[in-house]
Amino acid sequence: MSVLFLSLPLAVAWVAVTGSASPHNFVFGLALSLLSLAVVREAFADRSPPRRISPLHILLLAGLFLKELALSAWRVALTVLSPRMQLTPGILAFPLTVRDDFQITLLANLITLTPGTLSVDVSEDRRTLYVHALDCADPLAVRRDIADGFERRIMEAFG
Amino acid sequence: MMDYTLAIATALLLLAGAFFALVAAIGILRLPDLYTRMHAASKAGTVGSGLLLLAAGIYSGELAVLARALAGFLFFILTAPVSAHLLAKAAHKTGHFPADISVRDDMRMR
Amino acid sequence: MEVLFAILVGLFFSAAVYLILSRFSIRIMLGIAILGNAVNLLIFTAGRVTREVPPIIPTGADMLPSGAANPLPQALILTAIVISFSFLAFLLVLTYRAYQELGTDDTTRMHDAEPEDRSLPPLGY
Amino acid sequence: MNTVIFRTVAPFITALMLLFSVFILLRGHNEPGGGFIGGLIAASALAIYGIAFGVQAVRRAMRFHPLAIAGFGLLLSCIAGLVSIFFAMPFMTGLWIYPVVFGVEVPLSSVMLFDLGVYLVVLGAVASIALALEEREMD
Amino acid sequence: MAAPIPDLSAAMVTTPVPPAHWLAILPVALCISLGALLLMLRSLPRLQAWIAIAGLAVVLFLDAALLRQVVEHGPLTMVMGRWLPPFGIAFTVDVFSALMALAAAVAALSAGIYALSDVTESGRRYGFFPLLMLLMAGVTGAFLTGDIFNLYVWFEVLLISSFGLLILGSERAQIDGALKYAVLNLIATTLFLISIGILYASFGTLNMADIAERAAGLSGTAPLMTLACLFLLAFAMKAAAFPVNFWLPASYHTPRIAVSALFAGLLTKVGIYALLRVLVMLLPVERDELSLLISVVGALTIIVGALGALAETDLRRLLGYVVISGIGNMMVGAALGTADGLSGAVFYALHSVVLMTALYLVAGEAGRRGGSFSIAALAGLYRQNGWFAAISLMLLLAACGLPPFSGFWPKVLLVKASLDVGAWWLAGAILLGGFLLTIACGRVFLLAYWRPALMALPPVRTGWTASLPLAALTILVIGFGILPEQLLQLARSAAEGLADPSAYIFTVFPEGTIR
Amino acid sequence: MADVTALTFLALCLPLIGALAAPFIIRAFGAGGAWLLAVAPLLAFLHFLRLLPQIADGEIITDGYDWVPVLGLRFSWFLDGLSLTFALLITGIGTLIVLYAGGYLKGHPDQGRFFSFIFLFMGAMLGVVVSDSFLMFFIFWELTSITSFLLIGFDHEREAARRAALQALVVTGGGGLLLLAGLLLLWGQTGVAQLSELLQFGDIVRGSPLYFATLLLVLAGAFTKSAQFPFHFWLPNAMEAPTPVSAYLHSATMVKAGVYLLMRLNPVMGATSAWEVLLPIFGGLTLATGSVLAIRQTDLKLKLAYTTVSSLGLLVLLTGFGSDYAVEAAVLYLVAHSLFKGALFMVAGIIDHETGTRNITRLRGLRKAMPLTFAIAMAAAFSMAGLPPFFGFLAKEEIYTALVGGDLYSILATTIAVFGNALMFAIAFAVAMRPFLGRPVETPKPPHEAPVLLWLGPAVLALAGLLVALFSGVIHGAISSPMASAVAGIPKAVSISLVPHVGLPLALSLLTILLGIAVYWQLDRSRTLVGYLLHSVQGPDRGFDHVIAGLVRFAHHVIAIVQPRRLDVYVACTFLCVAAILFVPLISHDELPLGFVWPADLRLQEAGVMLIALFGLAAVLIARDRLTAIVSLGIQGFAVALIFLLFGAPDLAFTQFMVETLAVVILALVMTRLRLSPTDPRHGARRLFDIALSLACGLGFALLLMRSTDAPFNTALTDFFNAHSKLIAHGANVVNVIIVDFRGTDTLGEIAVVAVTGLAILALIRIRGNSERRLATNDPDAEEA
Amino acid sequence: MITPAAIVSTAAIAALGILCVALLITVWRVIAGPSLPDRILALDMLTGIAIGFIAVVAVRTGFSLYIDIAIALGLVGFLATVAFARFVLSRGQVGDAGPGTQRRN
Ligand code: NA
Ligand code: NA
Repeated sequence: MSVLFLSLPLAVAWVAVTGSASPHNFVFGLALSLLSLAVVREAFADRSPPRRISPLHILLLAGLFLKELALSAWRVALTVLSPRMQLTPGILAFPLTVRDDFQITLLANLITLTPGTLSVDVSEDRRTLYVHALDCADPLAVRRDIADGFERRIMEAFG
Repeated sequence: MMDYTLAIATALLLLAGAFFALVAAIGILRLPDLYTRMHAASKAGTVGSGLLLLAAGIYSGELAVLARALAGFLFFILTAPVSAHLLAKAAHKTGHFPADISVRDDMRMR
Repeated sequence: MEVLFAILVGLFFSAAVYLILSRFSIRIMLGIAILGNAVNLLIFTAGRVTREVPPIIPTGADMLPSGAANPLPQALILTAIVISFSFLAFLLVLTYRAYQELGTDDTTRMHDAEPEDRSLPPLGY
Repeated sequence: MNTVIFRTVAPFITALMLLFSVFILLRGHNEPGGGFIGGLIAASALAIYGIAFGVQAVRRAMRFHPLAIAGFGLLLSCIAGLVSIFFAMPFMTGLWIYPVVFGVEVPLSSVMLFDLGVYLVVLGAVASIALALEEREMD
Repeated sequence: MAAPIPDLSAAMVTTPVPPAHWLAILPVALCISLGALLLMLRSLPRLQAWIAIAGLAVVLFLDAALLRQVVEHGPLTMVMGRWLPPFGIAFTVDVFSALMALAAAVAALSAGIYALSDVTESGRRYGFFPLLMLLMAGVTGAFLTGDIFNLYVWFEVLLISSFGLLILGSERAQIDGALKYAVLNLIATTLFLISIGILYASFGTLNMADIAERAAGLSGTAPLMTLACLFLLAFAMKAAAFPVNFWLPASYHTPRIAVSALFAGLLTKVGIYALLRVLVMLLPVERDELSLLISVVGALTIIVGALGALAETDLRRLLGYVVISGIGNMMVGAALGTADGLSGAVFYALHSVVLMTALYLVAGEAGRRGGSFSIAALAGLYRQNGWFAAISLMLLLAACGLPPFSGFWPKVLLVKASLDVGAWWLAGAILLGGFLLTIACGRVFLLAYWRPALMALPPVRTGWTASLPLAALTILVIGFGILPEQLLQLARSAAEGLADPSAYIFTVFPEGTIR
Repeated sequence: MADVTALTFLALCLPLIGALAAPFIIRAFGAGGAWLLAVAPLLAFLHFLRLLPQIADGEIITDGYDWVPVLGLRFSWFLDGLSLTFALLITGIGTLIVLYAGGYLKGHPDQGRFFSFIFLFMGAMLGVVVSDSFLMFFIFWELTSITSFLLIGFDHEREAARRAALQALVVTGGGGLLLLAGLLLLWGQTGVAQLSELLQFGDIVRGSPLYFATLLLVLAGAFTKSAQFPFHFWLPNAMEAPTPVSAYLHSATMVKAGVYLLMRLNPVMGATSAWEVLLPIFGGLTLATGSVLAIRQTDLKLKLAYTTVSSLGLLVLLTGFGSDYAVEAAVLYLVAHSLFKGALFMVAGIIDHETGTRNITRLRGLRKAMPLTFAIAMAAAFSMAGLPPFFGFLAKEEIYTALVGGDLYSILATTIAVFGNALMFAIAFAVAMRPFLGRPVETPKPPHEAPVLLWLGPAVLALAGLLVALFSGVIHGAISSPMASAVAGIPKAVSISLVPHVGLPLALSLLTILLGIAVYWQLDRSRTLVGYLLHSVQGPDRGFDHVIAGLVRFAHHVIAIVQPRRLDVYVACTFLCVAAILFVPLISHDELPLGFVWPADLRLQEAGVMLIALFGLAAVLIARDRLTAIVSLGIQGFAVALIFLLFGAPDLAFTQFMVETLAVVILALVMTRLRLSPTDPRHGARRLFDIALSLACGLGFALLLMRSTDAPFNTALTDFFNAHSKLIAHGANVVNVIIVDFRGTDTLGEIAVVAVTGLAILALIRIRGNSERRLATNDPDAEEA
Repeated sequence: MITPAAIVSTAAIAALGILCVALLITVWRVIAGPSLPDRILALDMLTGIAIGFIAVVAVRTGFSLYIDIAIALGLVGFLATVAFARFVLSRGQVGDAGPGTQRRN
C-alpha cells in the first residue's frame, strides 16, 4: 500500500528530472517508480503509512527547516571564522517523545541540519536520541529547543 | 533586464555557495575534534554545494534543469545527516571520543 | 598545455611505480590504482588537450563545433577506466584473500607457490 | 549498520537511485551517462540497501542471482550486435526503428539494447562483488 | 528535425557483407554469447559443461572454415558497424590470425574435455566453463582483430578470465601464484596500453593496417624507436621472455591441470602473436634495428628456460620452463625477420600451442596416476601403462625439438635462418637449448616412468576425457612432424603476410575507399 | 617387373610395419613369432640384394617422392655402393637378430615391445643410410638415437640401464644437434639439400670460409655416434641393453652411422689437411683407448664393446688417412667387423643366456656342453684376429697395405694399428676360447647347447665371414669395389684375396699375431697391469655423472638467481627494464622532446586542481600506515576527475568519480577484514633505490609523452566522429556514440571483463582451500542447486 | 558595460578559486587526520565540494548536463561514507590497532 503511495512523488520527480511533462512520460515514470519500489518492497512491508498527513504542517515544517538550515550555516561560519573559537561542546541525551521510526529519523536528520546540534545515535530502545551540541553549557535549553521546535512540528505534520 | 537579474542572482549564489564551502573547509581545519568538525561539514558543506547547484539550475534557464538541481539539493539534505550520524556513531563506538574541551558525554555513560 | 600534462603524468607514474615497488600487497594495489589514472591521463594528453568544451553536439547543431575536446581518447579512456576498475576490484579481493589464507600482506613472506626451501631435483637416474 | 535512522532512510534512497540510474541509462546517447554509469548507480543503490538490511534482503530484492543478471546483460549486448546478421550488415551495425506507441514516435535501436546490456552487466557484476564481500562478514 | 541528408557512403561500407566475412567475428561472438549463457546457467554444472564443449567444437569448426576462407581468398576484413575503416573497429584476418585462432580452439577444446573430469564441482559452479569461453573470446578476439586498441581490450578479457581460472580452487599456492601473476601481468598490459597511447599521439589512428601504412612516413618525427621498445617489453612480458618471465614459473603450476594446460597453450602465444603483429608488421624498420636486442633476449630465454627445466622438481613447473624455452625460439624468429625465421616462429607457436597443452595434460595424468607432481616422488609410470608412457615420451621428445615430431621443423627453420644471416651464436643457443631440454626431458622419463615404483602402482583407468584429447593432440604432434608440408606452407604464407602486409592493408582499404 | 620406386619405399617401410605388428604377433605366437617377424627384414634384404647388380655396374639409384616441397625436401633415397652395402648389412643382420631375439627374450613379458623397438631402430638405421636429403638423413639419424635410448633402457628397472640409456641419448643426441648445424651450413653454402647433389659441390665446400666450422660440426655428429675418443664411454655402457641390441646396434649398425657419414662426405669434405689430421688422430686415440680398456674388462660383452670402440677408431683412422688403399681397407674392415662382431656378441649372449654369467673369470670348459657355439665363436674370432681364411684377414692385409709408408705419420699410424690389432687378437680369443677350454667350473645355470633361434644368427654370420673371404672376387665385384668407389668419389677396384703377398704388410700381420698371442698368454696379468695403470684415471664415464649433476646444480643456482621468489624483486626488475627501454632509445635515437614550453594561459583553477592531484599523490606516498594511504587514495582520483571536467571530458569525469568512489568502497569493504600491522616502512638503500627507479620511470614517460605530442596531430578519426555521430549514428554525445557504436566492440569486450570480474571475485571468495568447504548458511547457490 | 555573461563568468572564476582553496584545505585534513573518522569526514567533505565545483563548471560552460554528474556524485559519495563508517565500526579502536573490534551484525 505504501509502495503505491510513494510511487506518485517518485513519478513526479521523474517528470521533473526528465523535463517532459507529457502523459506518456508520466506513465512511464510511474511504471519505473513502481519497479524501483518493487525492489525495496520488503522494507515497506511491515510499515504502515502515517495515520495523518497534514500538508499545511508539512509546509510549515519545511519552512522552519529552511530557516534553521540557513541560520545554522551562518552560525557555523561565524564560529569558524572567529579568531578564538569559544566552544563548550558535548554529547547529551535527548528523551524522545516521538515513537515512529519515520518520525525519529526525520527528527534526527532535522536536528543535524540545524544550528549547533548533530544527531549521533538513537538508543536501542528508541527512547533516547544522543545529540552532539556545539554549546552544551546548558543541556536543558538544548533539549527544550528541540522538543518545542522540530519534535512538536513533526508530530503535527505526521501524527 | 531579466538577464541581469538572473546573472546577478547566479553570481550571488555562486559566491555564497563557494563561501560556505570554504567555511566548511576551514571548519574542518580549525575545529578541535571530529564531532565539532562534523557540524561544519554537514551544515555549511551541504548549504554550500546546495547553493552552487541552485545557481547552476537557475542559470540554465530550463525548468527541467532547475528541477534536477533542486532534486539534487534535496538529496543532499536527505543523505548528509544520515552519513554524519553513521560516522559519528561508528567513531564513538570505536573509542574516538570527543576532545577534552567537551563538557559532557551522555553516550559514554551508557 | 601538453607539456604540463606530461609532467603531471610523469609524476603519477613515479608515484605509482614507487608504490608498486613496495613489499606490501596493499601498497602495490594503491600503486596499481594510481597507475590506471596515470595511463588515462597519458591517453588523454595523447589526443591533445583542449579546454572545457565537451564533445557533445548542441541541440540544433549537426556537428561538433570546432574547439571541442577530442572525443576518441575519451572513449578509449572510458573503456580503460572500466577495465582498470575491474582489475583493481579483483586485485583488492585477491589481496584480501591472500591475507586471509597466507596471513600476511608482505609479499616477501609468501612462499606457497614458490617454496623457499627448494631442494635439488634427484641427481641420480 | 543496524540503526533506525539509516534503516528508515535507506529504502527511499535506494528507490531514488534506481530511478536515477534508469534516467542516466536512457539519456546516455545524447549526454553523459549511459549503461556503465547507470549500472554503477543501480549497483550502488543496492549496496546501500544491502548495508542497511543485509545481504539476504538484497538477494530477495534482485530475484535472480546477480551473475545471472550480468550474464543476461552480456548476452543481450552480444545479441544486439548479432541481429544485423539478418540484414546482411556487419556485426554491431546500429539498427533503428521508430514504432509509434499511443501516438508517440519512440526511437528504439539495437544500440540502446546494447547499452541496456551494459547496464545489466555492470549492475549484476558489481552487485555480485559487493554481496560476495558482504557475505563473508557473516561467516 | 530538418537535418541535412547525410551521405552514407562517405561514412559507411554500403555494400552488403558477404556471409563468409561473418567468420571473422562469429568465433568471438559465439564465445562471448556462450560465456554469457553459461553465466546464467551457473547452477546447472552438467548442462554447462556440455554446452561449453559443443560450443568450443563449433568455434573450432568456424576457425577452420575461416582459415580455409583466408587461404583460398586472401585476408578478409569485417568492419564492425559498417563504419569505414579506419574509423570503426575492423576485424582483419590473415593466415597468421586464422592459424593462431584455430590452434587456440584446438587447445581450448582439449583442455575443456579434460576439464570434464579434472575440474571439481565447486570449480564448475564458480565458473570454469564460462571463464573458459570468455578466455577463448579474449584469445580469439586478440588474434582476429585489426585494431590495436581493440587488441588491448581482448588482451584484458583473456587476462581477467585467466585470473578467474587461476584462482579456481583457492588453494594457498594458487592465491600466492595468482597475486604474482596478476601484478606482473597487469604491469604488462598497462605498458601495452601506454604504448597504444603514445602510438595514438603519433599516428592519430588505431587501425593496424592504417598504422602499417603510415609508419614509414613518421620515422624521424615521432619517437617510434622508444615506442617499439615499449611494445617489445610489454609483449615480452606477456610472452614470458627472459628477463621478465617471472610470472610464469610463479603461477603456472598452481591451478587445476586443465587450466595449466589451457594457459600453457594459449597465454604466452598471444604475447608472441602481438609481438610479431606489431613489431614485424607495424614497425618493421624499428624491429630491424632492434633485432640484436630481440635476438639476445630470445637466446637467453631459450637457455634460461632449458636450465629451468633442468632445475625443477615439480613436473608442472618444469613444463613451465619448457614453455619459456619455446618462447625464446619464437623470439629468435621474430628477431631474424626473414621468411624462414618468421615462418619458424609461426610454426613454433602453433606447435607449442598443441604440444604444451598436451604436455600439461600428461603431467595431470602422471600426477593422478603416480600421486605426485614431483619427479623425486613419481616413479613406475612406464610399468603401469605403456600407452601413456609412449605418448608421454613422444611429447617430451617433441618438446626437445627432436624428429620426427612437430617441434623439429621450426627448429630447423630457425637454425637455418640464423646460420643464413651468420648468427651462429643464435643457432648455437637454439641447439644448446634443445640439448639441455633433451637432458631434462630424458631425466623426467627416466625418473618418473622407467624408475620402478617402491610399491607397484595400482592400475589406474584413464577416462575418455583424458585419453581423447591426449590422443588427438599427440596425433597432431606426430602428424605435423611427419607431414609438415601443409603447416609449413601455412606458416610461410603467414610469415609472408607479416613481412609484406600489402594484402592485409588492401582488404582494409580497397582502392577507391575514402581515406 | 614391379615398380622399383614403390618397392624400395615398401622395403623402407617394412620395419615400421614390423614394429606395428610385433606386439600382436608375439602375443599370438609367442617367441616363435620371430620366424614370422623375420620375414619383414628378409624381404627388404632380398629387395636390396636384387638391386645389387645394378649398383655393381656403377649405377646410382636416386628416387623418391615429394615430401616437404616448401623446403625443397623429398622423401628420397640415394643408393650407391656405400648405402646399399649398409642396407644389406642392416636388413641381413637384422633378419638374423630378429630370430636371435626370438630365442633370447623368449617368455619375456615385454618381448613384443622389444621387437617393436628393434624394428623401429631398423627402419631408422635403414633411413640413415639410404636418405638422400639432409633433413631426412638427420631425422633418421636422431631416430636411431631415440630408439637406441629405448633399447638400452629396455631393462628399465635397473638404474645402470637407465643411466646408460640417458648417456647414449645425451651424447649421440647432442652430437646430432651439432651435426644438424653442420648439415644446414652445407645446405647454406651449396644451396642443395640432397646428398646426391652435394657430391658435385666438393670444391665449393672445401673452399668455403665456413669449411672448418662445418667440418667440426659434422665430426661432432660422427664422433659421438661412432663412439670416438673422448665420446667413447657411452658405448660400453650401452651393453646394459639386451644382447641382441648390442650385437645389432652397438656393433653392426648404429655405431657405424658416424663412419657412414664420414665415408659419405669423404668425397665432399675429405682430402683436406684438416680432414687428414683430425680423423686419424681421433681414430688412432680411439683405437688405442678401446684396445687397452678392453683388456681390463672381465665381462664378455664389455670386452667386445671396447674392441668395437677400437674398431670404430680404426675405421675413422682409415677413412681420414687419405692414402689410396685406406678407403678400400676401411670398406673391407667395416664389412668384416659387422660380421664377426655381430657373431661374437651373439655368442656372448648365448653364453650368458645358457650359463647365467658373462664373467670371463667364472667361465671354463664349456666346449663339451656347447660345441656348436664354440665352433661359431672360433670362426668369428679368427676373422676378428685377422687370420686366414676369414674375411678379417683380407681386411687386415689391406689395412697394413694402406698404412705402410716411410713418413712419420704413417709409422705412427701403423704402430697404433699393429698395437690395437694385437690387443684385439688377444681379446678375440679371450672371448671365443677362454670360456670353452679348460676344466668345467660351476656356473649359475648348468650349461647346455643353445636352441636354434639363438645359434642360427651367429652361425650364419660366422659362415659368411668365411664365405666372403673364399669368394672374395665376387664380393669385391658386387660390394667392396662399388662401396670403395662411393667412398673415394672415384671408381676403385678392390682386388685383395686370401693369397698373401709377401711383403711388409704380411710381416706386420705376423707381428700382430705374435703380439696378440703374447697378450693372450698373459691375459690375466695384462688385465691387472692395465687396471693398476688406470687406477686413478678419471674416465669420461664418471665425468658424465658429474656433468649431469653439475648441470642440474648449475641450473638450480641460475634459476635461484633469475627467479628469486620475491614479488618485489620481480617488480623491480620489470621497472628497471622499463626505465632502460625508455631512456636508451630516447637518447640513442634522439627522441627527446624538441622543446619545453610552459603553458602561458594556465588558469588558476586548473593549476589548483593539478596541485590537489599532487597533494593526493603525496598523501598516499607519505602515509605512514596503509590505512591512511588507502583513505588518501581517493584524493588523486577526484583530482583526476576534476581535471577531466575542466578539459572538456564530462563523461570521463562522471565515470572517474563513480569508479573512484566505488573503488574506495570496495577497498573499505575489503579492508574491514584485514588486521594489518600498523606500519610497513621502507628503509635505507632500498628506499633510495625505489625512489630513483620510480623517478626515472616517471621522467621517461613524461619525456616520451612530450615528444610524441610535439608533432602535429592527425585528426582524421576525430573529424569523422564529430561529423557523423549525430547525422548517421543518431547521438549527440560523441563519446558515447563512439563507445556504443563506432567502437562498440571495445565495449563488448569491456563488459565481458566486468562480468568475468564478478564471477572471478565470487569464485575467489566462495571457494575455500583444499576442503572446498562452502558457506553452509548463506550461500544462495545452495538453494539454486 | 558589463554583460550578464561577464558577471556570471567572473563570479564563477572567483567561485572556482575559492573552491580550490577549500579543496586544498580539505585535502590537508585528509592527510593530517589524525584519526580515521577525521579522514573519512574530510573525504566526505571533498565530495561535497567537488559537487559544488561541478556546478560552477556547469555555469561557466553553460552545459547543464554537468548537474547530473553532481547529483550522481552525491549519491555515490553517500555510499562511500556509509561504507567507511561501517569500516570504522568493524575495524577497530582508536589507533587502528589491536583486536578491539566489535563485530556488529
Ligand atoms: Na581508476
Ligand atoms: Na564504456
